[in-house]
Amino acid sequence: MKRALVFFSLLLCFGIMLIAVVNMPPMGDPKSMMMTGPPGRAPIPRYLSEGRQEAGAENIITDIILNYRGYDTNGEVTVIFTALMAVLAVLNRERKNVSYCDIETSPVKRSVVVYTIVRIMLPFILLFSLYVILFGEVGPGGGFQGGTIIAAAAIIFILIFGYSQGMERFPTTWRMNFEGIAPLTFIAMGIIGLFLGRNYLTFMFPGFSHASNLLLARSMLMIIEIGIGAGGAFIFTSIFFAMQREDKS
Amino acid sequence: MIWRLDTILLLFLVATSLIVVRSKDLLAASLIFGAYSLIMCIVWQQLSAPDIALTEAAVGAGVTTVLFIVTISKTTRKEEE
Amino acid sequence: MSLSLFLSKMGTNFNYVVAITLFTIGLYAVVAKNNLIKKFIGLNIMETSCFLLYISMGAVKGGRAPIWTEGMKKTTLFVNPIPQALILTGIVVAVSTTSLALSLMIKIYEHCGTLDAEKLKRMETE
Amino acid sequence: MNIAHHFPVLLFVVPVAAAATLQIIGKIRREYCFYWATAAISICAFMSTVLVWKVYKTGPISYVVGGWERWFGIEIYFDHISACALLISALGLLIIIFSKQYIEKEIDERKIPVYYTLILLNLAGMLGFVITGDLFNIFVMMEILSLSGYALVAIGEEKIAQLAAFKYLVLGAVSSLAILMAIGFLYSITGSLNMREIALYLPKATSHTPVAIIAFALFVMGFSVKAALFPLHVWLPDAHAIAPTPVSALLSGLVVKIGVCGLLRILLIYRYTGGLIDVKPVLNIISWLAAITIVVGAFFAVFQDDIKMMLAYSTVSNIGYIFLGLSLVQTNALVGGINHIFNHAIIKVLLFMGAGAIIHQTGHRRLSDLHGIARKMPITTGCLSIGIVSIVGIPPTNGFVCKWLIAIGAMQAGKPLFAAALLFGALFIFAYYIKIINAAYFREPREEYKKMDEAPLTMLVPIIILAVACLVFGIGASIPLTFIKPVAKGLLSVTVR
Repeated sequence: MKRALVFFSLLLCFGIMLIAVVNMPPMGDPKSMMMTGPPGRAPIPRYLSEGRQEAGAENIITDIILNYRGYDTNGEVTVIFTALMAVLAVLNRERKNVSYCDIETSPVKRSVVVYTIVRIMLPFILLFSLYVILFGEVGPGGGFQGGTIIAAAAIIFILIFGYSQGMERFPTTWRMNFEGIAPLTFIAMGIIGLFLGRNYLTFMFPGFSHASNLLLARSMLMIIEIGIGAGGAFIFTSIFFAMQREDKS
Repeated sequence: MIWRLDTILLLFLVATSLIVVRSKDLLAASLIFGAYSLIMCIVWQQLSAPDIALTEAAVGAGVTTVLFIVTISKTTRKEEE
Repeated sequence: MSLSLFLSKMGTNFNYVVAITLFTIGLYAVVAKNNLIKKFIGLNIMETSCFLLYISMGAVKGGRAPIWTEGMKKTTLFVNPIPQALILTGIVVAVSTTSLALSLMIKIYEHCGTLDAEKLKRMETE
Repeated sequence: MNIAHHFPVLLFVVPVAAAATLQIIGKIRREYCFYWATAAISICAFMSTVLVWKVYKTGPISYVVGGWERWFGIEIYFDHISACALLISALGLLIIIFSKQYIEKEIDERKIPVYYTLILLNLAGMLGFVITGDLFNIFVMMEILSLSGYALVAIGEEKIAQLAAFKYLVLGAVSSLAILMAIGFLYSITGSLNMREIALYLPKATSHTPVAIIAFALFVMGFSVKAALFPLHVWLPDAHAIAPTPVSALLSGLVVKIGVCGLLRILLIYRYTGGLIDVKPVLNIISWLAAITIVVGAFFAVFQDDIKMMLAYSTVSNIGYIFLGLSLVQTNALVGGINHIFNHAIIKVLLFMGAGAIIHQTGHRRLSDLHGIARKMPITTGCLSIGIVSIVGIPPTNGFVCKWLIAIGAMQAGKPLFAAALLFGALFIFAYYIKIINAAYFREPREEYKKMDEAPLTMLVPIIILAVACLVFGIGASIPLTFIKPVAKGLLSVTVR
């Protein structure tokens, strides 16, 4: 009975959505409403043709997420910060000197091959993540992706070298200061516009030549990318720590 | 030509997602979910979205899978019936 | 609308059809599976399917990735960058929700010793 | 720098900045967290007062982030619906003040900075939600507020709280996805994300009508999970009853209303009676569901012995009133429904705070354990009684106005059955609140309450302020109505097909 009900409702859901997607504009059409838009008010042609000149980055997606729709990304970094705080509300923060870990007490011996390979690979992973962060303006990538890769490297390090080493390298009190850095960088860069007589999150100011304005915008975008990267890395590492070394008080 | 490769990848996506849902072993399910994310990442690369593909590879296949595995190691591996 | 037209439209919008198929599969896991981790894998499948819908929406046949490199002209055909920018946010939201849910699961398992939705419901009523 | 010009965006930025620095503040001294949060929300309350005054004087304010035109960038559009920002920041301030002494008793000491951070983020999400003019931004803000909401439910560490939070999370995540999907559908047919632009172009997308209708259905589904309409209300009673009391007040008074505000925004895009598509069938279904919600919520509330559980079911019932008012497509009902958003927020926060103060002092939450409490805590119980009188809807208080308007609207729309459901719900409400008054006033106090005191000042002050507000908005009912009438007019304006 219950199975039939579930099956029927899923079928209904599928059918309704099918009607919707079949009636959507055909896929891959370069002349669709989305691409051309209403004359004079279409965002896409403007982004594609002017984005490099007025927003400051070759990668148009970076232009959109950090400049045109920067407020959304401001919300987005707040979401990851909220996620960390939510995890800390459910689980407590890990505590120093509380031995509660699986790998250090695990009966499986640590393999020399894994140990060595990780040791060799880690600097390269970090280098790659720095590349992803810093070249987010001219190629694919950006702060969040790079930050996640840094966090992944940190997680690998903790998994292979054990938690006590991880705690030594990334102590809680030190991590705590940097967890909110992503929204804070965003807000700091956004506020600058307010002082120079423009709106929040403006990167182009009056009284400068176009070239210097572009340089200014690029460097501000770069700072934001680094901030998001650092924030993302710290937040994911902290979530991992909180989930692994949960403190049973 | 390239659109046909897309079709195969999309069918592969459906297949992996079905395996994930059917699998009784949670560890296997989360690992196959990682594979699903990687296929999704290739599909997006084919649709000219390299930024999103990179993000999905780092987040969906990387961090999400790690978090699932951590949870499974803290809880239980077998799905009860 | 005749059936042949319907089918041909399904052919042009094949990516969308796959996206909603994945959405339904994920919804099945959320609704019908008892294990909480399985439910959440299902929810992740739903989320990625939604992202697939967005990215397919922005795709343009023969379009290039929206990144300026050497030798590009103003007439170069690019794909729509907005859905990609939106989905970047969407992925972040998805991973945030997942991490919160997983930490809740760890805590629930610690308290109740099971992750089976039926058993948990019985425990709750007791 | 004309700072007043930037108030709309600062309304979101200030609490986020305060939340991001709160960890460091808490490391210096734990007590500073409270003052830091209070300062941030006070600034927000001040800014929203100024903005509401401006809107009242000159009409909606448009602020474009980054200085781009609204179709290129993101617009913050502070209109009459956004006047909720004043409600949110003022009630948020009172909730923070209330939680100072309550929360220290209830949760682990190390979690206090986390608690204030989450409250600030939740308020920031709500403020951002009501002021934004961009459709995707709505989704982002909704995620901030719902993620922090799930975590706040689970902060209490009991087993049952985590289960309730998980239930809330699964339903909330699915509904967020439905909304995300609907946004995608709308974007694909209009090519814009700004809500005013979409409202402009949607009637022209005639070849894709089914997409627009299904998007509307998805929006309604998503927001009715957030607002707990009848078949999707299952998460609400558990989550709202089990959370710590300030959190219950926050969730029940404000977060639930955000779903309704979102629905209002969507209705503004689609318009009620004209435009491209006829949304009347969907609205008809909503009004039936709303009537069922009123009766079901009230029915379950009567049989609860736990005071917070009772209040939570009463929220379900009252959400039914709001949805009934919105879905009847009738001026009076609409004005009443929107007015009820405002009034129910005040009343429910008052009721939860009163109940919380009593629970804090006695340690009991069952009605049968609270006999004769009025003699020991006269002020709290008095204010609680004012709240009860106004939620039942007895004339000099604010609850009367909106229920009266909705009932009149239902009669004028030619649907007396709904008016009957409303009356039925009101009777049930009377029955279950009379239980509280009876227990508090007309029973002999128990032995253990002999040497008990009135609630501490930080709890008493917000309660008194809210009780006074109940009376003020009951007598001066026209104050909120000046804001509600333009919204209702905008929703009902018929656009040519």
